[in-house]
Amino acid sequence: MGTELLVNLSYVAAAVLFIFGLKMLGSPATARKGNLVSAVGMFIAVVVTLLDQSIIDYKWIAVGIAVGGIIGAVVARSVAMTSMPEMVALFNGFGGIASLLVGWAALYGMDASTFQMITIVLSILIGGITFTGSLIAYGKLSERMPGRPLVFAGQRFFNIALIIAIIACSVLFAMNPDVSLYLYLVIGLSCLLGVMLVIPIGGADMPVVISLLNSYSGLAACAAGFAINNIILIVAGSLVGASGIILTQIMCKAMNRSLSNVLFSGFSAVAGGGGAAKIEGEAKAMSADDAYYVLEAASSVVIVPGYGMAVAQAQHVVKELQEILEKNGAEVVYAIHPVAGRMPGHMNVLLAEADVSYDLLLEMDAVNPRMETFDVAIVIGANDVVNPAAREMEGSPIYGMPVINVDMARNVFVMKRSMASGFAGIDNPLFFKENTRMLFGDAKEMLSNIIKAFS
Amino acid sequence: MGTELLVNLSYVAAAVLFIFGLKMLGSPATARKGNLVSAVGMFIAVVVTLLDQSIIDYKWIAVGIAVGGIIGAVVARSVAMTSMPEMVALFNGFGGIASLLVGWAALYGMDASTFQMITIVLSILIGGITFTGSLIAYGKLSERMPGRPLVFAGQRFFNIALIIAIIACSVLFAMNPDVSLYLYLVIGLSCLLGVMLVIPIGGADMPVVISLLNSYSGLAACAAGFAINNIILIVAGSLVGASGIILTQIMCKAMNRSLSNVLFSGFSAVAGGGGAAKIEGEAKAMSADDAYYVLEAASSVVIVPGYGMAVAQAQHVVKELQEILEKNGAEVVYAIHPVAGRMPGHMNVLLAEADVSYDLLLEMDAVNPRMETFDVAIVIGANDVVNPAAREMEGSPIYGMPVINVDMARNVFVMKRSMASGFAGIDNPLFFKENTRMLFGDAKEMLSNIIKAFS
Amino acid sequence: MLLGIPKELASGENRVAIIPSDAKKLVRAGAAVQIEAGLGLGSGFSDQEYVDAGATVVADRNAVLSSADVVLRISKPSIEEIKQLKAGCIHVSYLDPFNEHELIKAFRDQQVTAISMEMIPRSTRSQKMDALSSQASLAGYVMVLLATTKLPRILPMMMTPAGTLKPATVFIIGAGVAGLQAIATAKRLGAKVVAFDTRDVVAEQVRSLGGKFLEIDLGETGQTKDGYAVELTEEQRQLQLEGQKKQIAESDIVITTAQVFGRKPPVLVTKDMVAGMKPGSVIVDMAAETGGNVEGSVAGETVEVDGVTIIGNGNWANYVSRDASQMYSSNLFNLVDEGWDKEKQAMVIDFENDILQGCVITHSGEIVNDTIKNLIK
Amino acid sequence: MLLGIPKELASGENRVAIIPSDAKKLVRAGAAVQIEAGLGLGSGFSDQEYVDAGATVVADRNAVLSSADVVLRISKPSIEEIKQLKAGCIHVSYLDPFNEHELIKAFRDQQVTAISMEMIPRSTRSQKMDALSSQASLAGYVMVLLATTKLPRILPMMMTPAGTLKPATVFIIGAGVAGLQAIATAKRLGAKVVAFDTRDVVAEQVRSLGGKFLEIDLGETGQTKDGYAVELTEEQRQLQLEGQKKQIAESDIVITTAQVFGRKPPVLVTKDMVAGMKPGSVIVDMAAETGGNVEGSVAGETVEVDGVTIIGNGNWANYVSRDASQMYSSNLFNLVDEGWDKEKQAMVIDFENDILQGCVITHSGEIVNDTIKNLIK
Amino acid sequence: MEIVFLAFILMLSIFLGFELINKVPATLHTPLMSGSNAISGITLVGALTSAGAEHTQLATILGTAAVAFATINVIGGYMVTDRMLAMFKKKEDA
Amino acid sequence: MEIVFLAFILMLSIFLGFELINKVPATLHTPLMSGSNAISGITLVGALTSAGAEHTQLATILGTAAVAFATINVIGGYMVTDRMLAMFKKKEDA
Ligand SMILES: NC(=O)c1ccc[n+]([C@@H]2O[C@H](COP(=O)([O-])OP(=O)(O)OC[C@H]3O[C@@H](n4cnc5c(N)ncnc54)[C@H](OP(=O)(O)O)[C@@H]3O)[C@@H](O)[C@H]2O)c1
Ligand SMILES: NC(=O)c1ccc[n+]([C@@H]2O[C@H](COP(=O)([O-])OP(=O)(O)OC[C@H]3O[C@@H](n4cnc5c(N)ncnc54)[C@H](OP(=O)(O)O)[C@@H]3O)[C@@H](O)[C@H]2O)c1
Ligand SMILES: NC(=O)c1ccc[n+]([C@@H]2O[C@H](COP(=O)([O-])OP(=O)(O)OC[C@H]3O[C@@H](n4cnc5c(N)ncnc54)[C@H](O)[C@@H]3O)[C@@H](O)[C@H]2O)c1
Ligand SMILES: NC(=O)c1ccc[n+]([C@@H]2O[C@H](COP(=O)([O-])OP(=O)(O)OC[C@H]3O[C@@H](n4cnc5c(N)ncnc54)[C@H](O)[C@@H]3O)[C@@H](O)[C@H]2O)c1
Repeated sequence: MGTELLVNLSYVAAAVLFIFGLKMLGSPATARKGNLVSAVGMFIAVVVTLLDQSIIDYKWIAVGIAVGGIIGAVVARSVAMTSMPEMVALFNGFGGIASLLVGWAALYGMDASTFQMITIVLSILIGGITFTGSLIAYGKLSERMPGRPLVFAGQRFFNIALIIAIIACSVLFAMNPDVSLYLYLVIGLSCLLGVMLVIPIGGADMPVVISLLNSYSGLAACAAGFAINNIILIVAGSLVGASGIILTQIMCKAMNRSLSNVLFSGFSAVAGGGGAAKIEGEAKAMSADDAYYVLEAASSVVIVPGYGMAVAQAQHVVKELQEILEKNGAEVVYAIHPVAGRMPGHMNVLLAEADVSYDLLLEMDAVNPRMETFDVAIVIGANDVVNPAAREMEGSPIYGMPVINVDMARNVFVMKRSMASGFAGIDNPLFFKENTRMLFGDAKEMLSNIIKAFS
Repeated sequence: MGTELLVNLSYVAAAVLFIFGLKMLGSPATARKGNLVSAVGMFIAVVVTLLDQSIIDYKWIAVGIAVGGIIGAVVARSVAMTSMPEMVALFNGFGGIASLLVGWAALYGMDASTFQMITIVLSILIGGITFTGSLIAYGKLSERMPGRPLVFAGQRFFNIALIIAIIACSVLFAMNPDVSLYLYLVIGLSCLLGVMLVIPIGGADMPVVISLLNSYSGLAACAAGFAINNIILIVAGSLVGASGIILTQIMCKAMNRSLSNVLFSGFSAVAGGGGAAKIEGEAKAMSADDAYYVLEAASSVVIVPGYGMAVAQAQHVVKELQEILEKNGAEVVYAIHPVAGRMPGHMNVLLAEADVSYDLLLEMDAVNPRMETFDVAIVIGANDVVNPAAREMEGSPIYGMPVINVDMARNVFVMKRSMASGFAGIDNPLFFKENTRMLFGDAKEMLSNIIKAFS
Repeated sequence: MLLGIPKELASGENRVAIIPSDAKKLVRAGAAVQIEAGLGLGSGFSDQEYVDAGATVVADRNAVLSSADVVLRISKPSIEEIKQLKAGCIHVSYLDPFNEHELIKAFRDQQVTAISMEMIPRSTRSQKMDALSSQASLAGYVMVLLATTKLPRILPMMMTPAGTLKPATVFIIGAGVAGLQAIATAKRLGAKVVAFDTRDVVAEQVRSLGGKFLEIDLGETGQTKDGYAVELTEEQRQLQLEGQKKQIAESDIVITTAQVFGRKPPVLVTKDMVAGMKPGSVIVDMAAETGGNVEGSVAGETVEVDGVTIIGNGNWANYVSRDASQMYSSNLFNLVDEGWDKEKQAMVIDFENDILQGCVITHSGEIVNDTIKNLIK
Repeated sequence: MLLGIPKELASGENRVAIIPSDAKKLVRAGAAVQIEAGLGLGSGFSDQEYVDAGATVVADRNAVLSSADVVLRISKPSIEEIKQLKAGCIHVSYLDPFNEHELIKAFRDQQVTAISMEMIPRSTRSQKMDALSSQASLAGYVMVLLATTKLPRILPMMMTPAGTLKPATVFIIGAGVAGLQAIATAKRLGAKVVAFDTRDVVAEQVRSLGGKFLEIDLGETGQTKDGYAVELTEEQRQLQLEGQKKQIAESDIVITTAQVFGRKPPVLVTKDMVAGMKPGSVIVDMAAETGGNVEGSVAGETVEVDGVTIIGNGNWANYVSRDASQMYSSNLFNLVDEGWDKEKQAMVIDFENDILQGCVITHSGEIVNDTIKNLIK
Repeated sequence: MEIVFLAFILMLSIFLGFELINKVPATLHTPLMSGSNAISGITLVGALTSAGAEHTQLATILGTAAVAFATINVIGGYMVTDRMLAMFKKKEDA
Repeated sequence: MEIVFLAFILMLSIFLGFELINKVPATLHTPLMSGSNAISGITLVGALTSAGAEHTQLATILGTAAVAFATINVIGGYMVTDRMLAMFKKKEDA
């Protein structure tokens, strides 16, 4: 009992270190130290576990640790900086399979209660999904597999069937722990599910997937913890599980996507049929907080001011945002349309007041050719001067007028108070484009809110 | 076992509600709902407890609840809005005595292990301190007691002796639980300690003290939880204990004080002797985050710009801070010294660029007479023009020149990069004043950091 | 197709209709460009620069006029000059078609296609040809600066060791293109700026430049589809005068830019209002040359009345002739470009085009613009 | 104690030494104030305003001069006028003591206490009396505006439908009080501003106003304890000329304010630099009247050289005479106030006071200022 | 083993308590204090057991007193907090 | 009773996990993911018990494999994270 108490209290200490470590990892100044702190926690947890009296034979442990340690260290040292994300995916997969194996092994050590059986099945299930899912993610990222979404007709039905099958097998197995077939089925099917879930997702979305799978692997560890009745697994696993979800969310926002959009957009591509028909969808609103995540991750931003910036007297805040973005490592330029505002040079007057350098003010003709290269175009109270109808809609009164082609940027944020039209009184198809988000509200307030979000 | 499990799982639910409630209480938009959520949690916890099989007789419970409920409700309804803080103090005291009583009562229900004895003593101890400490705080706030610090010679030694006595009695009691004398001594002495700890603190500091005592009452509940082996008490108690500490910290910062300064300044007043001798102390540096807490709580702010604002080109950020403070409900004005900067009208040029309204620019003569009324004076890169040596030090080369008397404001923040002198090359005693804090760094960066801190 | 650009004859006119860089663009588009010798001197462009741009320089003014297929200029021509033009040629300039009926008739009789720069419509798409706007915008800037040099005070506030100088107040009546630019310029210099206009959409525009809008309730006022003001009733004008009185008395500089398209500008600052201003104050009457908004202003001159300086110099954009030329030239280029037929390498008048439809006054011996036709008949 | 304020005689001078509100303050302090009739007309102050302030108005200039215990004025007096002063009286004005030796001697011989406004020390405490600064600051503002009205371009950048107008470049040589204000004004108007000064502390000040500082390595340069520049060696001046050449050629406006206290201003813009500027460019030579920084500038006039306008008008603060008067008057008031003995209700020269010590040139028949004494002997 | 569980729970609760409160605007300091004070009235739950368990008479008396005090804390605390917060609400609307 | 403890612990850990991660700058997304991935290698602790407990041969084999995999995850994860973060450090210094 003495050792056990010691072991467990050490686990408490390890958990404290994990908590500090995670917290510190979230801020640039402390991240590296945080990683170290959490590593120390892990070290303590592992060492005290070895003292556990139920461990009789260290031989196999030594073998496992040696093999794993060497592989891990060598790979971690040799991998190129550019292939880090796929490496993380791979490691994550190993974590998953380990949980699966621990859950499996737990079957043999004890007489499992129903509750434990459930947790064992869960750890196998989640572990399996994590394992194969991560492997696929690794494959896509390392370009050992095609990066594009792999989809086939009926995929959705297949997956639903698969999930039902897994549930059925799990239930059967939990009720008849002796029938290994069910066990193997659960293992096999959950591995298959991992594959199926990840293949329809495009390579560009893999980081989000890995983050999600990372969260899963935490949950798998947590389930394994329940299975073998080990609190540190439960605590550390659920910490990772929960923080992983948050991180996934943050990463989605930084890509200006929703999680379900990431996970299921592959399917809908199939469901929607082959042709990329032009859809006049709904305008999508966005909050300042979400805009922050995208801007924070952007490395080039073009700001397109219009009359609304003048009305809101937002020029100073615009400058402030420019500086924050620049400090954050992004390139920021302004694209000034010749008729923006209500008098010639309106934007110049305001931006000069805010002391925006003349060098950053680009004419429409200078900025349009490289519009595709901008991560975000922020349209601040402009409307007519960014109206793609001038390019696309032959009947329009402004057809033929050159406009700033913000719709060609990767993301477009439009700040205005409503869906109202501008001076020319014509509707603006820009607001309905796939890559456009509306930030409704007074431009100055909206900008201040975004600035606030930059912690 | 069925009920117990149910009860305990309900406790989990109650804890979840407490957590949500606390979180929501911290933000204006959700605070009221948060309070409700936590009340629901409390309701659940109380109701399921009544199901507990160990409760045999509901009579006394009914009496207690009826009496307490009626008193609580009546008082809460009738108390004037202005006496809220003292009411909170009183309630807090009741929470403390309740914990004391629970701990005490726990002595009789079971054969307590040493560990439990320790927790029982702790709950009595902390409960007692909370109880009498809160009563004193109540007395001071409601002006039933003199608000000024009550100090006497030898107070410090007395307190130390008291603490030693308490520890001794506690140990004795824990070892001999049957000797009631020790118990009564512990109770009595801890109540005395509560009184002694709070009387030397001034009335103006009471909010901080209450917040701290609130944190204590959480810890008392937590200790009581250990004593009677009730998890919800442990969880809720430690949540309150920890969050209370943070809140206390925040409140200290908002008063530009350190906690130890609040708790022990009364003593040092005695220790330092009667006379308020002018001390040329050390300059006290402050971080942007701490400055935020003070500014957030300020209701009138005067900004004094100088040449450093021009060098840092901080005018736009200054304007931004002005707007944020105004939005936060504070009055903000600028005090412009005629020779600030390096050319006549230097500050005007810059502030006009930032579009600061002319109406907010006050001349020195307009602002000096009401300097005492400002919660904070922010000196932004000014030096000579706020140098009190012009008023105080006869030999000084600038003696006799009118300056802006920022040192008369309640708090003075001086933003500059170092302790270097200004144009006139003379030292500035302002930096060493009691109420001055130095915010070292480039003015623009420092201001941006403060702005960032406004969430 | 031969484009001819004669020198401007008006005295003191330094602007030029086409600057070398636009001449080059026209040549590149396939036009032949012929200029009168010495064309750009007033704005600092030498003949050599035009030659380098691909234009030919001709000393004989008559030759330029009589051979050109398109004549590009700023001021309206004399009737004699119209008589020298080729039949079928296109003539682009200011024309003042509401008042210059004889001129229009002469164009009609000469079978010349006359384009009036005043009549360019005010759509979003046509702004790049809109010379009224481009020149008015410069005028707004110039008027403020001229006023400033006449005012015995500085505009910005200054808190100095020698006391605080209060900011000057600038009141701008009429916040169209020129008025807005004047607001911006005065604001930049640190003045307190107040403005008034009869069109109420303007209030927001004034505020968008940091100016204060003077609220006067005139009842129903309006604007045309081109954004021009509708003339006030006499009653409304009186209300306006009453409402402005106090503001004018408190102002150091008053700038009037109020115009009603196609009519004489209204009188908005009366003699007694001038007398009510502080000694040393300054008034700028933008429209002094066409009648003026200010009683006592003299066209083309700066006069002092009751201790108040009234500036009525006119031709404001000419003060910044180089930039004014650049903008006017760009307007002309865009106009020619709008009608340019790449196949034929010629300027063609397409009456389907709403811009050309608006600004062409005479064509093939007819007055084609409806408003003008009605005025003249 | 009687303070006398005679009219300024210099032609075109509109400023006034004491304005009514300061006269009132002096009266309230216990002084009797006597002014020459018509004193404030140039700046818009009527005699009545002075009377309301408690001053007496006297038509006879000689009476004002000969009866006053303290004479307050702007320009230096003539020797004849000095002869009319009471022995023992205090005379405050600009004196140009480095050059006007005869004047100083006249003061000495007349037993007048002569205070030179140029010699007010430049300590933080004395700034409120420092008329050089207050007037120079206004000069900086005026020079930019004068230059702007002569330039055929606008200063700010404008991106318009008629093309983009590039911002004008303004180059300011000498960034003392006047130079800094010029930087601020040009910057406000939207110009690109570059400045140069030999004192290297100035670079930061220039940047603090949003201007760019032109870096030229001159080796060791210095400044006096009063913050004035030390004269450059000839070699250094050549380096400076070389370093500025390109910047001048690229600039639309050049404003020179470079002075060395007590010496003739250095020539910093040579004939060939002027010729190298774009046609239409403008130069303002602040010091044209005392020799000038620009070759070809004419004292008191605006001339055109090689297509470049050179403004050498001088007396810049006089353009904004009302504000200039307010500031100068405030400087004088503060000076009198500094020496005012409340008991005696009189101005007393206390040589312990570092400010008076610096600016009093003659006293009780002696030249008491060391620098000047050495110069004259 | 129970002690381990308790240690974990204590540790996690304390961390969570620290994390929950971040930047709180000054106007919310008192309500927040009062609201969390109400939560610390959770002692009521303990008091209930003491009061109802009929161990000894003393324990019952102590328990009943504890119930009364704790109830004041809980009921009063929540109501006072709500009153304060209701006031802010109105201010914001106005 | 144990299940109650476990429920509390699970609940508190999850909440704490949610609260711990706030705004994370984009540059830290990958390191944070990788760092928390390393923590999820805590399965190693479970694996150790399985591998060393000698229940059945199968369990030992499974356990040993689990140890190996989990060790890769732990060692590799921490090291990779550290390498990434070291790089940022350098960038900041420069
Ligand atoms: N440059 C010139 O000289 C000149 C002169 C006259 C006319 N124009 C015309 O003006 C137009 C200029 O185009 P533009 O894109 O600059 O302006 P715009 O097309 O008029 O659009 C301005 C937009 O700003 C939004 N807005 C207004 N106040 C706002 C606030 N406080 N916060 C956020 N958004 C606000 C409005 O939408 P919500 O109402 O939904 O907020 C409006 O749609 C052109 O059509 C041009 O022809 C130009
Ligand atoms: N107004 C005029 O016309 C005029 C003309 C000439 C001289 N002066 C003289 O200038 C002085 C004006 O007084 P003042 O209080 O405005 O200025 P000051 O006394 O010169 O003090 C300015 C302070 O700003 C700080 N600073 C400089 N750069 C900074 C930055 N980037 N961020 C933060 N702080 C910065 C400096 O301290 P650190 O180095 O520690 O940061 C310095 O102590 C008077 O002595 C006046 O006589 C005035
Ligand atoms: N569509 C475009 O892109 C475009 C192009 C140029 C101008 N515009 C718009 O056209 C409008 C008018 O332009 P403008 O400057 O050439 O007009 P303008 O020169 O005809 O008149 C000047 C101003 O005087 C005002 N005014 C008339 N009577 C007045 C009175 N009694 N008191 C006060 N003010 C009076 C007018 O409302 C106008 O604002 C502007 O609002 C401008 O924005 C639009
Ligand atoms: N202590 C005070 O409070 C106070 C008051 C007024 C002025 N000052 C300081 O005194 C200094 C000088 O003031 P000023 O404007 O009256 O000086 P000034 O009129 O004597 O000279 C104008 C400027 O010309 C510069 N200059 C001289 N030779 C030059 C050259 N060859 N090339 C370029 N520049 C040259 C000088 O350095 C100076 O900045 C300023 O820095 C000002 O800040 C201080």
